[in-house]
Amino acid sequence: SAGAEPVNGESWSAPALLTNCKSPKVDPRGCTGPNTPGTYTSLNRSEVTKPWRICSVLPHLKDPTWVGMNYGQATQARQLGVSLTTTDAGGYENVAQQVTQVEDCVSSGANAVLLSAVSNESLNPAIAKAKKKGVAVVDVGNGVSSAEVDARVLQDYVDMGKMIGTHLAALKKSLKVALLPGPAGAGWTERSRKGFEAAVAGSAVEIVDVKYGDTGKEVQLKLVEDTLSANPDIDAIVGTAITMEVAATLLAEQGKAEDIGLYGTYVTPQAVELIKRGQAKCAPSEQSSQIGKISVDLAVRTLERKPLDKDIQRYAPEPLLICGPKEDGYDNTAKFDATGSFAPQGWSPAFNVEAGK
Amino acid sequence: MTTTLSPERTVTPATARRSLQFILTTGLLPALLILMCVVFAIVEPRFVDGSNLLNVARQSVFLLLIAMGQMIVLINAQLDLSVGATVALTSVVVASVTAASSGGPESVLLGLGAGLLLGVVIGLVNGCIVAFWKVPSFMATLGSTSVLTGLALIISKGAPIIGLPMIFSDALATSSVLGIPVPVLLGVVIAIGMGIFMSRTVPGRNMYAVGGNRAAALVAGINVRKTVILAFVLCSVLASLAGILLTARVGSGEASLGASFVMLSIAAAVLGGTSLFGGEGVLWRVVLGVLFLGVLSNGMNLLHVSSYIQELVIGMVLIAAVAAERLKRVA
Amino acid sequence: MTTTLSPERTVTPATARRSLQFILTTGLLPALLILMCVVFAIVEPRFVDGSNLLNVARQSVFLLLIAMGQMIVLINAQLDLSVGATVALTSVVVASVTAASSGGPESVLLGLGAGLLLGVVIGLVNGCIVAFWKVPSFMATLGSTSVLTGLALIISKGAPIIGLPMIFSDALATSSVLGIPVPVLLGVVIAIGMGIFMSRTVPGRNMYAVGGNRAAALVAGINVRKTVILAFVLCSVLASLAGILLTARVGSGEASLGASFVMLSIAAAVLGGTSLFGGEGVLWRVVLGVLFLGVLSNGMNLLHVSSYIQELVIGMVLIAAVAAERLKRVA
Amino acid sequence: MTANPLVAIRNVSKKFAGVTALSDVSFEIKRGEIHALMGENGAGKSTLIKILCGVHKATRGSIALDGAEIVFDGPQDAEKGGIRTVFQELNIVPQLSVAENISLGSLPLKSGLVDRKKMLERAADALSGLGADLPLEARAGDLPRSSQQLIEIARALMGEARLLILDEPTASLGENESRQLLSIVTGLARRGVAILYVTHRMHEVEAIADRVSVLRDGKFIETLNAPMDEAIIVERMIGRPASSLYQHSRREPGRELLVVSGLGSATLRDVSMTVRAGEVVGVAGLLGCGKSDLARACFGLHPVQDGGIKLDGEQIARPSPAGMLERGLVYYPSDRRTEGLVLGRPLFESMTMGSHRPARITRKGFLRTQKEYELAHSIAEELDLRPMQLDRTSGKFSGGNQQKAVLARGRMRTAKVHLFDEPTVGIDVGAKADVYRLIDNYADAGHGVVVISSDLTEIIGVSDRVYVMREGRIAAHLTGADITEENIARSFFAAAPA
Ligand SMILES: Nc1ncnc2c1ncn2[C@@H]1O[C@H](COP(=O)(O)OP(=O)(O)OP(=O)(O)O)[C@@H](O)[C@H]1O
Ligand SMILES: Nc1ncnc2c1ncn2[C@@H]1O[C@H](COP(=O)(O)OP(=O)(O)OP(=O)(O)O)[C@@H](O)[C@H]1O
Ligand SMILES: [Mg+2]
Ligand SMILES: [Mg+2]
Repeated sequence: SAGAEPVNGESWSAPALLTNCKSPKVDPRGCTGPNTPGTYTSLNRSEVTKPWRICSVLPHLKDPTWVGMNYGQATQARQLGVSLTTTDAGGYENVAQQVTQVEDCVSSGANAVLLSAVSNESLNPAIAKAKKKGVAVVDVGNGVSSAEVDARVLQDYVDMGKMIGTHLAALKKSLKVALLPGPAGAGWTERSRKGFEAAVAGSAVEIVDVKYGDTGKEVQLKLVEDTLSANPDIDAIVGTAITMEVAATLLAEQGKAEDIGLYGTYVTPQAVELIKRGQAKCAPSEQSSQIGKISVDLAVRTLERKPLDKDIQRYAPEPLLICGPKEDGYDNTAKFDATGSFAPQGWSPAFNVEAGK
Repeated sequence: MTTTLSPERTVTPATARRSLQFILTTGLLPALLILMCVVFAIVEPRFVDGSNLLNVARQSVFLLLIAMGQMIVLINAQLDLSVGATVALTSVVVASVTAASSGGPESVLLGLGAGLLLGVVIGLVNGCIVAFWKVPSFMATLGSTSVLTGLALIISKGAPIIGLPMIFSDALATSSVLGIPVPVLLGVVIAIGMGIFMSRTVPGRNMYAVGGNRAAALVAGINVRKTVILAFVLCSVLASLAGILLTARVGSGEASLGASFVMLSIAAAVLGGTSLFGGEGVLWRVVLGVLFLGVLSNGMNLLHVSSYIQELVIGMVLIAAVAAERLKRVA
Repeated sequence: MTTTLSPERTVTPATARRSLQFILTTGLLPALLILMCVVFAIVEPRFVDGSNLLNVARQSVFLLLIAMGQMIVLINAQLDLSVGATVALTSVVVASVTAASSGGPESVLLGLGAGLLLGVVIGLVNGCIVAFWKVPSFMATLGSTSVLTGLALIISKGAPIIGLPMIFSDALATSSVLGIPVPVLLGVVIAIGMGIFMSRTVPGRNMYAVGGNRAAALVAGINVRKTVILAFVLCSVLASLAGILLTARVGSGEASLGASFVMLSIAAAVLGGTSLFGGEGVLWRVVLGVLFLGVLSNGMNLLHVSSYIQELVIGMVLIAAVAAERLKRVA
Repeated sequence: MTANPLVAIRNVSKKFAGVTALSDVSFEIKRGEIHALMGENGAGKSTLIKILCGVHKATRGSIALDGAEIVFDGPQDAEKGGIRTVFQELNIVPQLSVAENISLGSLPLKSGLVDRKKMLERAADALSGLGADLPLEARAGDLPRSSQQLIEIARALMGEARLLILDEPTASLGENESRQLLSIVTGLARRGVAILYVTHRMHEVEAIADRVSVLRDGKFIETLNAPMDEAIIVERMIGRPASSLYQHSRREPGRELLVVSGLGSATLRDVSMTVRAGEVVGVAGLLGCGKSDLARACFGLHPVQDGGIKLDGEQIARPSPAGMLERGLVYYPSDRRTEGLVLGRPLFESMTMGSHRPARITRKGFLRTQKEYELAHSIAEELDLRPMQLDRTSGKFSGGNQQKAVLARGRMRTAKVHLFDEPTVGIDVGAKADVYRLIDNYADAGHGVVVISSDLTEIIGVSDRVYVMREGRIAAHLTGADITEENIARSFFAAAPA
């Protein structure tokens, strides 16, 4: 497939945030809490004793975040010579479908499940069942509240929301902000809202409007237009990456590009491009393809019983706040390495990586 | 006449004729289903594993319940687009209620009661809007989908509702009787009950009359409104039951549960020979329709078919299966 | 007779009677729409801002195009659930084609051509499945939705397709003629054209006959298949056009574009008095239906109504509006 | 008979939006009498019946049953009151079996469940009482209209009725079934059941009615006692003395316009027929003999396996309705509601449907709506269609007037051959004469006309030649003086003369 990395089976290392889920300061449900910066080091292919069979269960494969995740997972599976099959639920509304896919995966004889759950809670029984059958489960990308998972690799969207919120609060300017966090009722939407609200609480940033809506572009387009009509005096819009994409054109069209700053709760390649061009200001990258790589490696580590660190159950690639030239003094776009976040141009999702190739 | 001469020769055409006969009278669906199972079993032996088959059964129960309800409504020449939202609201309400309960065995009953009661209320509202206000059911239930979703979001505040007592999931999702999981058992019992209801009781038969020719039913003295309302109530109650079982299965209340069942339930019912225009539909064929969709998706997952291709295949199979049925009927 | 005596007295009942007359003959929708606009304008003066009104118009064009197509199909007693997937596939294809083009003015034509051609093909396929294979359109287009979505995902590989030439967006989204944005202008022109087509041409009139009584149309010598296929082609082409304009507006090709239009387009058409059972529907009322939905949602957004509540309100308004129309007709 | 009548209709009026269907109608129905209700198309007969059985509510006036004023909330209330009705429009559920249709609304029960055995027995009994033999488990929708009519009658005859209302029950029945029905009706009346009977067939009225009430333009005219004079009834109905019903001018038949040879299909066996220019060819036969299918085969609505169809010298390989109309063959369907009209659209649209181009009401591809309406209007005037508000939806017109709109079809285009399938179903005597005049005029103009009918007097009245069909075959071919009721009836049953 286009853009696949060379397979050499060598170990690699990358900066990461590590969390001990059993530490008293950490909430064991979902393992959220303080973390320490460190490094994640991958296995070497020679350390892998079996052609392990791993399933990845994704919410969908319709946007760059999850395609990037697939890219990272497929790449690392090839590096380690394990088999990886990917299924997706087709959207966040398909909870039952995802439960089914986890079960299908277990009954197909997999050794481990990489679970990117569509819901924080709803996969817990399926996880319990998989664990009972002796299948390793790694919580990837979205987070589940079950304490039974063997390991976690994720950027909590609370942290993502918090990251952009903290940044805004740190500007120490009084800002009127409209928040467009994403589809109503989706776990990640509510979590990024929660993080953002917590971060700006007590600061000079005021949230004047919150509007939910699907991440379909036509929906966000309408939402931003109405938000602008409803709040002509806002200073910033904080929204999904799709919000940023549609809002940049709209603001330019309405001649408000100078007055209203655009911020995101996550990024897509297009959103990064907008930040680079100065049409948007800042947004955090969760580094999804990096998450993908670590998740496969962690699963194999679990199966091989070679933990990186017995005390650390949760790893996250160091999240990045990408800011562009428009945000005076914060421009870091030159340093941004997109390969940690997205699949290379032209990458087709790999649904089936066979072992030993 | 020639049987004594060469048994092999005559047996074959007779069998062939009989199986052709079977296909022509009972429809292609059973034949297609069997064919598909055989193909999957050959290509991927794990498909016929006991545990996998049990999986398919367990997964199909929710769709089965909802598709049965949908069938009943379709037979009345109506449509219920709100089954998905009913599942969602039921999930949220049942989770809220049981989470606030003592957690003892009565919380199972409490949850069941609250969920089914909700189903009755939703069905009554849908049914009355259709029967009294004469709003076409497509629009009525499109509207109520929106209302129910709004309610589910307001109650849950967009977050999953946790804290269901363990006993709730144990009783309604994980426990099994004689090796058969409780939800599957429930599904089978209800399917049999509904089959009898639709084919052998007066309200059931009246539904066929109302859906087949409303005016005729009216002048024959059938209470058309009551019949239609009853159909919506049955459908919503079945959807609520699916919502309860799903909630037990996923262990939390979710406002996003169920949306995918709307189109699937209609597809399964129509695949099972139910007419979209009313008056026609048999329960056991809807069961086959549900199994067909369940097996197709399970098999493709086992064969690691890419989800993009799965979309494509499901669409084509849906069209082809219905077309084959139609063309057969014409021939 | 009494006019000279007390003008106020007689004018009032006359006006009242005339406006009642207007409501009774043209339906409640125009009255409701005006009422809603007045209320919004009073509560939130920003609503009547020129820029906001232009907003509403611009947002509504996409739905308008699709709802017009849906109306045409509904008049034929069919339904097109694949309009959303058509928008998505068109978006992906048009973006791929234009991104690979030179970027000169001809790329606009290339994109338009490719998109509309795709619409024709999709419509032909849908229409032929319905007309020749006799698959009910609900199932046929449910299936083709799945197929088209699969194709869009396969082509786009799950990522947006970028690199559209600037001129494409400039020409089809941002430019305006006499202060009216090009998409709005296009929408108005097409609405007028479709209005004439449906009411004043033979194929248009035939659609009402086919939808009203298919057997009678056949006996009267109307080519029923051709008529139905034409309806699907028109619907898909309009959806494709909406897809092209949306792609120009958002500046990239997206496989997730358009899903929200399926139910909305049906709701708008029915709100505008189109019958779900065929044979009834007038274009200008569908325009009102679209504006109604557009104004309702825009107004609530301006009033900062929470999205949860918005869901609830839209559902209730949908049911109430259709019910009011029905009850009025009965009275 | 007791002092107060079974039903007393007092000053009943009914207004629909735009039309007054009944104004101030009063008359009485006694126990055990056969009371015929007569009137032109649109006179208000069906409306009155629908009020009697609770489908419509009267705008004014009252109805007393057994001296007590009644208000029905729906047909089920009327049924409880012992009023059974067979409506003019068929009311069967096509998807259900014959037996279930007969028991519709009163399924027999055994321990809470439907008793299928009893249901079948009941249906068999009810049908054999009518002398009909229908497959009890067949889908009712697959049967021809006449069988469906029998199902409805069987349903109404089941159970205890005090008042039996029959709205043109014989309109789509053959001679045999009609006769059977009439004798059942007389039997019921003798047992004390009151019968309200609507028909446009004079001889039926003469045969069975004790009294006749006449409506004209929604007004009650008079109740006449038996014995009755046909001329007087007709005069009361149409408000002027009746003219002669059948016109039959002498013509010389010209070239062969339609030649059907050796047609074979699921229901037809080696059927050959010739229709020449300027002649009217009648096709008679019992219910289900295939006479309709013959016409439908010529028009491309009924698939054929063997044989050929030649229209004006041209061999037609695969007939289709559009193609046959184009070539000048017009088929007038027998069931106006299912195949004739678009009930939810304005009536004029149903009249011009499919004929916009041949009727020259298009210009450069656009419809000239004004001209379209004028054309429809002028043809409607010729046919005396009432009311003349052609932009009302088709469904709101009375049965007979709907039929006239279907017959307008041949005037919209240049035609050579006309196939009329039961052209006067539900048409009143006055209008019947108009239809026969229309048919005769076509023949005079050198067109070929085929009239398919279950009404023998009609066949004899209009035809130059007659084909009699039996079980899908041509059983007899009669010309000139041979066209008599006895000859035709004999061919219904006997083997065809060699
Ligand atoms: N539902 C309706 N809405 C409006 N007008 C109606 C309706 N039903 C009947 N009418 C009108 O009422 C009048 C009487 O109709 P009705 O059907 O009672 O006539 P009829 O005597 O039964 O005629 P026919 O012999 O043709 O059946 C007609 O002018 C008809 O157009
Ligand atoms: N009593 C019946 N039972 C079953 N099938 C019947 C019956 N009567 C007619 N048919 C079927 O109807 C078809 C012939 O119908 P067709 O309409 O041509 O007859 P018809 O002579 O016009 O009768 P009708 O007087 O009912 O219009 C055949 O398929 C025949 O099998
Ligand atoms: Mg009548
Ligand atoms: Mg006939």
